[in-house]
This record gives sequence, structure tokens and C-alpha cells, in this order.
Amino acid sequence: MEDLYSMLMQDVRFEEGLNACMNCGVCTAICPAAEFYDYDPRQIIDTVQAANNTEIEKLLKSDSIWYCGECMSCKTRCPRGNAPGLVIMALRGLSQDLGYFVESEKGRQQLALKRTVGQWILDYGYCLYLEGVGTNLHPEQGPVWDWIQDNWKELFNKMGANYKGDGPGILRKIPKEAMDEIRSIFEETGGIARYETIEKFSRKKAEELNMVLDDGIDNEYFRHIYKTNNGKHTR
Amino acid sequence: MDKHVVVIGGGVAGIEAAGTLAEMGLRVSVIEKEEEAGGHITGWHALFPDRRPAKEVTEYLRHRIRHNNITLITKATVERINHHGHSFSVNVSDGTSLNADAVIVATGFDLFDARRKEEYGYGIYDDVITSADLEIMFASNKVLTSAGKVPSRIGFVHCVGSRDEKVNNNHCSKVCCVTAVKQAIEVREILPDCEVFCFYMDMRMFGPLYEELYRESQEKYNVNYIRGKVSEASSTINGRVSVRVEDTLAGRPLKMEIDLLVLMVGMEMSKTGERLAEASGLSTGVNRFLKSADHHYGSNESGKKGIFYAGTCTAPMNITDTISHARAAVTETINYLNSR
Amino acid sequence: MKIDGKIAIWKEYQKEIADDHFFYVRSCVRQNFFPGSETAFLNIMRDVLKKDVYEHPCHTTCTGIGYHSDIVPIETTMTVVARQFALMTEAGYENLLPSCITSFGLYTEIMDTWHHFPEVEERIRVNLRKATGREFKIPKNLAHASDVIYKFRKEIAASAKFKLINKNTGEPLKVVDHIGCHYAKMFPSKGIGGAEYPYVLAGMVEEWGGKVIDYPERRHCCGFGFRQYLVQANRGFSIACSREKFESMMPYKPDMIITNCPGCPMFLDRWQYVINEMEGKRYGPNNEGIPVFTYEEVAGLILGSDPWELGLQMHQTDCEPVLDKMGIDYDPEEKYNLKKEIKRATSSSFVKV
Amino acid sequence: MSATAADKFGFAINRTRLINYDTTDRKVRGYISEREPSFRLCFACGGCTASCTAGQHTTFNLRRMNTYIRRGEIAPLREEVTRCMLCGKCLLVCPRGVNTRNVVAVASEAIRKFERNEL
Repeated sequence: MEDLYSMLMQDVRFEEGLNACMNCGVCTAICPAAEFYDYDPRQIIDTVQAANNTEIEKLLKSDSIWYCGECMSCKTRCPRGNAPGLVIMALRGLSQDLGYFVESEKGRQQLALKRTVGQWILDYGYCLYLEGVGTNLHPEQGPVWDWIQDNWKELFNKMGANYKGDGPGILRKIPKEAMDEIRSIFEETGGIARYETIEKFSRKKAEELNMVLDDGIDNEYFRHIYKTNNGKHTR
Repeated sequence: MDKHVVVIGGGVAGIEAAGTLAEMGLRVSVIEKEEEAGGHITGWHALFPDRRPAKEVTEYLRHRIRHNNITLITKATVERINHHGHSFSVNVSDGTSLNADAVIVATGFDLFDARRKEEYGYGIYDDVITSADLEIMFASNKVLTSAGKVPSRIGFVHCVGSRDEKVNNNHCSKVCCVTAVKQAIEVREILPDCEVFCFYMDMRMFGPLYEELYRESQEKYNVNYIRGKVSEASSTINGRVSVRVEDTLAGRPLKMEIDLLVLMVGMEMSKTGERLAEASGLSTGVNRFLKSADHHYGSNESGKKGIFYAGTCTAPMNITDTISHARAAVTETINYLNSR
Repeated sequence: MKIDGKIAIWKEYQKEIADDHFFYVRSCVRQNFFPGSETAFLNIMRDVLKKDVYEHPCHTTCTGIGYHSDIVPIETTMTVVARQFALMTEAGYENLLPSCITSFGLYTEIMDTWHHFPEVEERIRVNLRKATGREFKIPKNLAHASDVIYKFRKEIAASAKFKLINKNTGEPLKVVDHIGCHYAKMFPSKGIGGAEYPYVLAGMVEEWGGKVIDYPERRHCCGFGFRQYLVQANRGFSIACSREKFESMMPYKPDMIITNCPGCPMFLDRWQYVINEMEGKRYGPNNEGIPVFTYEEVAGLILGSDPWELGLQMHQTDCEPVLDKMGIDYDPEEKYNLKKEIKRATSSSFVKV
Repeated sequence: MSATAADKFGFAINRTRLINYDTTDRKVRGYISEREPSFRLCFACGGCTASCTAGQHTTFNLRRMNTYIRRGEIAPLREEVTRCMLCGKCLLVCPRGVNTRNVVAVASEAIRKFERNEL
């Protein structure tokens, strides 16, 4: 078996986030995910610090590492200077690199994030993009959002935006040279590799589940991972 | 023996060291920063583990320091210890200087300033108090909320300012656990209808009769123990204090409202001791307490000939150990003076 | 409650905020959901406070939401951030002014990491050089846009046309301040007032006439949680967090909520709508919600800006109850009227001519 | 919540895992504490759980069960008590001399009474 603990040690966030834990529970007490999911950051840290690769592998394949909302409330309070949130980020990174993320319902959702936020970053230079966030995928945005999307041109103009325009301003079109630089950074630093890894393992999983996964977000597998909740994640 | 020893600090350790030296015929000067000698114990109502009145011990100490060989200088601190061949001079804050054949440092501890744990709201939320504040309430035999109401639920937060790198104190203050148990029992005696909770990480019942006291608190007084470090306190609309903790034994977060939240403040190196150490070249350890020459068999030795340590300037201690440590410091001092 | 205790803590946490010459980087969420807020901010900075704020057309997202959704590796995020620094350096600026709290937190975290692990900074410099040929200097001053408004809150109050006061009763409006988690929870010393009693918004509210409410769930997250909102299956978590806050603040009868993070106002606004749809529950009086504002919107309102130019019609929870209490004269007919000729709102109605 | 609302938005609001001590009911605890006072002596060492045969084959955890009793968490307690086989092995190891076996027996009785509103 691979030495997963050593692999985690390569991540600077792991080094920053994990000192000796004394199981005081101050992180779990304040953690929103511990309140609304069957989740306990204290136990995650306890498992990880035992440096048992079998247990770490189980963790990397489980839903447990995907509940954290990365609010970092845990970092404020820990009396030993740990940051379970940072450790979670290191675990999630490794789970994706090794393809373990597709083994859990919550982990599989990484493809949905990659194909929305991830794609918008490379296509537009923004993490969110007006046209991508429709009430079909986001019914909670409510009637006001339908009105905004129907009238975005006039409305954003009124708000002083520069939607798709040249030069500075709100939701401007970011020049091609700049977008090329972003892509080049992603290529140089492993961003594209991460995207490709997510794609590769997701396609394999879709095949295994006998689900259709073609490009974009209008397909069976995407809808499945985006909407499925087995109801066992909370009490 | 016609020698003069300067004892820096007039708390439990300083008084015991001075009294022992005086009885042996040495001349002693005790320098105390407060108006009166006695130390932190003077503000305490009752002591663990037998819950005897603190007055009995303060009475003993008062008696101990009244000796013809002892000169007590109050409202003064020592700024620096200077070494001159076989003797010392110490600079006192009042501008004077005292010569000495040996020096015993007994600068004691400071109680942790609970305001530094901001998330508990001491100094902000009216019904968040410290263990020292509660002793004062015990002395008047009245435990009431800030609004004058009889509390129906009291919580004790262990390890406030101890075992916490966020406030630069990694050490355990040792005595807070058993103090919480003692205070929990006292609350239950004064207010039999009041529910009492201790929020702890570990119950460190290290001394004789401590574990028995802990057991008694469960068996006889129905004190509740919840294993988890309190994460935060906040004020509720009805003036209570809401606390959040993980009940680590259930593996779930827990929230409850409390009428009076007591913070078990720990011991840390005293500011005056820290300044003295720095000015006099005495080395300090990881938690800023004075570093002894040897942890096992030289805990009274400073590493500088003729300067000795007594009591909580070296580490948190209970009264029993402080008194023993002070007597041991005297033994070391006498050995040193004899061998010189 | 003893306010002295809080004041003592607020004094402890005062950070340095540059006085002028800012390099502004926009927020993905704010641009999409609260465009009027960024416009109002720049107008206040440039027209009211007469500050030099520069925006580079080539700056991009910091990738923060992607980073915290764990699809963008830390190495990539650090290099994108280094590129923003490079644009700032090239433009001759030293004071970085992010509009977004996630960005602010990320910049703070990265600068801290580089401080503790200089070899990481070196590696990122090489990455950036290889990918773009750019070089950068680390910002001399990093302040969130809300820090700057806090710094100049008195100047804004001096030009104010309205106050956070109920004109009918003369009472201060009761305001819930909600601080974005990444503002100070990771690095308490980088936030005005620290992590436990943040003062950045409270200071504005007090200066502008309102009264801040301290309620039990005050410190807690709105529930965004990145992937916990972005993926539909997880939204039950996100809304549960907001609901807990609403339940906790409701007994205090707040008039409004003010926020400094771009995402929080959107969630606190939309989840009220959804909770009402699901459970038929509203948290304000008269079957209304609790209006939620960005701090830029609040600053704009007190300076006399038109509510519909600020974009208050883009909220799902109606803001009119607060406008009425403050005595702001607005045209209800204009709320959703976009037909008439609109001039680009580069300067808005509060600007003194 | 109506099913249609959840359908419309595609999710249901998560329930809390928080133990809210102000709303849980501790009548069961009072009943046990009175009839088997040794129950109060548990200091959660976990010796019982370590020695438990039932715990090797099910999720039964006597140490945690005691915590549920103390906090007034009836729902998980109800499940826990059914898993104990009342073999009494835990009695041999308890360093505080808690009559663990009887705690379970009294707990079952208390729950029955609680459900019939007899506590």
C-alpha cells in the first residue's frame, strides 16, 4: 500500500494544520458541518494523526471528508494551533489525485464543481458567471433571479456594470491575453492536471454505474451527482 | 549562623522559606509587592481537598512571618539581583539596595487574565466569572447572578488559560481541576437545587484525596461532568449564558444555557518574576516559569550559586507542594552557606 | 453586558489600513449578485472620499471559490494570486484592496504561508515567471474594502443625508452584523476587532446611528460552505446554518442585517425566501423578512443614493421596510422599471456637485 | 415541510445533531440515578465497552449509553439498551464498581415507563 501519510505530509496545509491533537472537541463544538452532518472534525484529526494508512485510505474514500464547508471556524479556537479545515483540504486534494473521490457520493460531486466553477474560471476568468447560474440549477435563487436574467442587459447597465465590455468594470470581458495567462498558470501548476484527473476517474465511475456522461452538464451522470442525496448524511 | 538571606516574594513559598530560615537563626528580609504578605491564598475561602477554611492556613502563615529575624518590606519589588563574589545585592523598587549572602526567589504566579480568552466573554457578559470571583462569593455565602437571582445552573470551564497555545500557555496548571470539583460541591451545598456542570478535557486528580473528592462529587453531590473544551459563550435574550461544547463521549456538539459560568483560571509566570529573571539573567523554561538546574533533583537550584527557587515561580503547585518546596529551598540555601 | 470589555478588545485589534492609492480587485459573487454595491463603493471612494482607486482590466478571479471547492490545487491558486500581485506591482501600486472576503482571506493565508515557508514563495515566483514572464512584490498593505469604509466611516457620516434611525420613533435601527468567516477567523489580528467581537461593521453601524445586536449565533457561518451550496444535493446543510441564525436573532426583532462578505447577503436573503416557501415561516414583523444589505448598500443609502440604483431590487427579500423606517424617499413604481433611458451610473445621485 | 417544496428546490433542510440540553428530557436519568445510584459513579473510562461481547458484534457501547442517559438523549438510548445481552462481564472490570448490568436493566424499565408517560 502507498504511504498515504507521507503523501499528505507533502501538502503545506497539512504541515500547517496538524500538530498533536488532544481530542478536546473545541473544533467540533463550533463546526457547522458537525452540527448538520454526521461529521466530527476531531475524529478526522485523530484518525489522521495515528498515521495508519489503512484508516487514511478509508477516510479518503468516504463521505466524511466532504462535509466540511471550509469556514475555518476551527482554526480560531484550537488550543493546539491545529486547523482541521486545512487538513481536510489536504485530504480532499489527495483523494482526487488518487481517484478515491469517486468512491463516495459526496466525493463524486467534484465533477459537478469542476464542470461549473472550474469551467467558468478558464472560460471567463470568474468563479461564477451570470449566465451559468440559472434557476434550473438554482431554484432557490427565486423569482427575482428570473427577472434579473430576463433583464440583465438593462439592469446591469443601470448598476454601472460593463458586462462583456472592454476595459475595467463589473463582469467585463477579460482580455484574451489575460485568459491565456490563466490557462498557462493552470497548465504549469497542476490545475489542468487536477481537472483531467477529476474527468478521468469520473468517466470511469460513470461507466461502472452504467450512466451516460458526455461533455457539459446536460447528462445523466452530472444530474445524478448534482442531485443525489441518500439521506444518510445527517441524523 | 549570622547570615542574611533575601526572600523575593511574600506568598506561601516566601513566607514558609523565611520562617524556616528565621527559626534556624538566620536574618531574613522578605520583599512583597502587595500591601500585605500572604499571597493569592488570602483571597480564597476554602481549600481542597478537605475544604478547610483558607483562613487556617493564612493564620499559620501570618504567625510564621512574625519573627524577630524577619524584616518584611511590602509594596516593593526586586528589580535585579547582582552577584558580587560570595555575596549579593538586590535592587529594590523603592530605590534601596539590600546585601545578602543568599537569595531565594519566590515570586509566585499570576492568575491568568480571563479576558484574554475572548470567546468566553469575561468582562463582557455579566454572568461569566472566574474561580477567584466565586471564592469571594463563597466568603459572603451568597452565590447569585449579576441580576441578584439564585442560579439554577452553573458551569465550570476547566483549562482557562492552561494547555492552550492560543494564549501562550502550554502547561497544565494542575490545581484547577480539583478546585472546580471543590467549588462544584460547595455550590451544591449552598444551592441544592442548582445543577452543576464541569466541562473538562482530563480530570487531573493528582494529589492525595483528590480522586476521592471527585468521586464524592458524583456520588453524593450529583455533579455533572461533560468531556469537552468549551468553544464559546454568548449572551442570550433572557440574560443567561449559552455555551457550546462537544460532548466528546457522545461524539456530538452540545449546547446549553447557564446562569453563571465560572472560568477556572490557571497559573502563569508572574510578570514581576519575568522582569526579575530577565534583569538578573535567570533562565526561564518553555512556559516562562523559572528553569531549575535539574528537573528531578535540583528543582530549587537556579544554576547560579547562592540563588534558589521556591514554589510556583518554577511551576504550578498546590499549597502542600509549595510548602515542601520552600523548605527544600531552605535546605539548599543552608548547604550552600555552609559549604562556602 | 459590559460594553467596556468589548471596547478594550476592539482597541487591541486595530490594523493598519492604507490611506490612499489602492489597487482594487473585484469579487466574483458581488459582481454577479450585487453589482450596484461595487459601483457604489468606487463612487464613494473616488467622488466622496477623493481617493485614488485603480482597477486593472486584466485582473481575474483569485480562484477562491474553486480553491475552496478543492478543484483548484493550492499551487495554482497561489500562482494566480501572484499574478494579481504582479499586475499591482506593474501598475505602481502597493495597497491591495479586495472586494471579496474569500479573496481577502486567501491573500492573507498565502502571505502568511510564504512568510513561514519562504521556499514556497520562491517556487511560486518560478511558476509565475514560467507561465507569464511576470514578477511581483508582496503588497505592502492589504485591506478588505469594508476595512476602508470602516476607516472612513466618520467622513461618510459627515456627508450623510440619512441615518440608521427610525424616523418615526427616533430609535436607532437594530442591526445584525454578519461577518464573513474568512475575514478574521483564520487570522484574528488581520480583522478590525478580531475574530470574536469583530468591529468592522459594528463601527460603521454605530457611527451611522444604528445599534448592533449581540445574539447567540452571531459568530456563526451563513452556511455557504462552497461545495455545500454549489451542489444542489448539499443545500440542506447551507440553509440549515442560515436558519439557525435567523431563529437565534428573531427574538431581538432586528430591523436589518448588514454583511461584509459578498456571499453571505445572498444566502441570508435567498434562504429566507426558501424557508418561507418550505415552512411558511418569516422572521420579520407583518409577514415580512429581515432585509439584508451589503455594507456598500448601507453606505450608499445613508449618503442619499437611489435604492434602485444601488440594486436593492435585486434582493429577493424586500428592503422597503428599512427604507421606510429611515425615511428614504423612493419611487415604488421605479423598482422594476428598466424601460426609460439610463445613463451609465458612473456617478450616482449622492455625489455633491 | 411539504414534499412539493422539497421537490421544487431539490433538497430538504438538514436536521441538527446538536444535543440541546435545554430541550432534552432527563426523567429517565433521574429514575436510573435513584434506583441504581452507582450509575452516577461512571467516569467514562470505557472498560465496560472494551470487555463487552455484544459490542464486538453490534454497535453497542455501554460507555456511550451512559452518556446518552445523562444527557437525556432518549432516541439513541432506546436502541442501545436492546443490544445488551445482560451477560454482566462489564461488572467485573468497572473500576468504580458501577452495577452496569443493572443500569441497563433499569434503563429498559425507565424507557418503557417514559413511553407510557409514567415517569
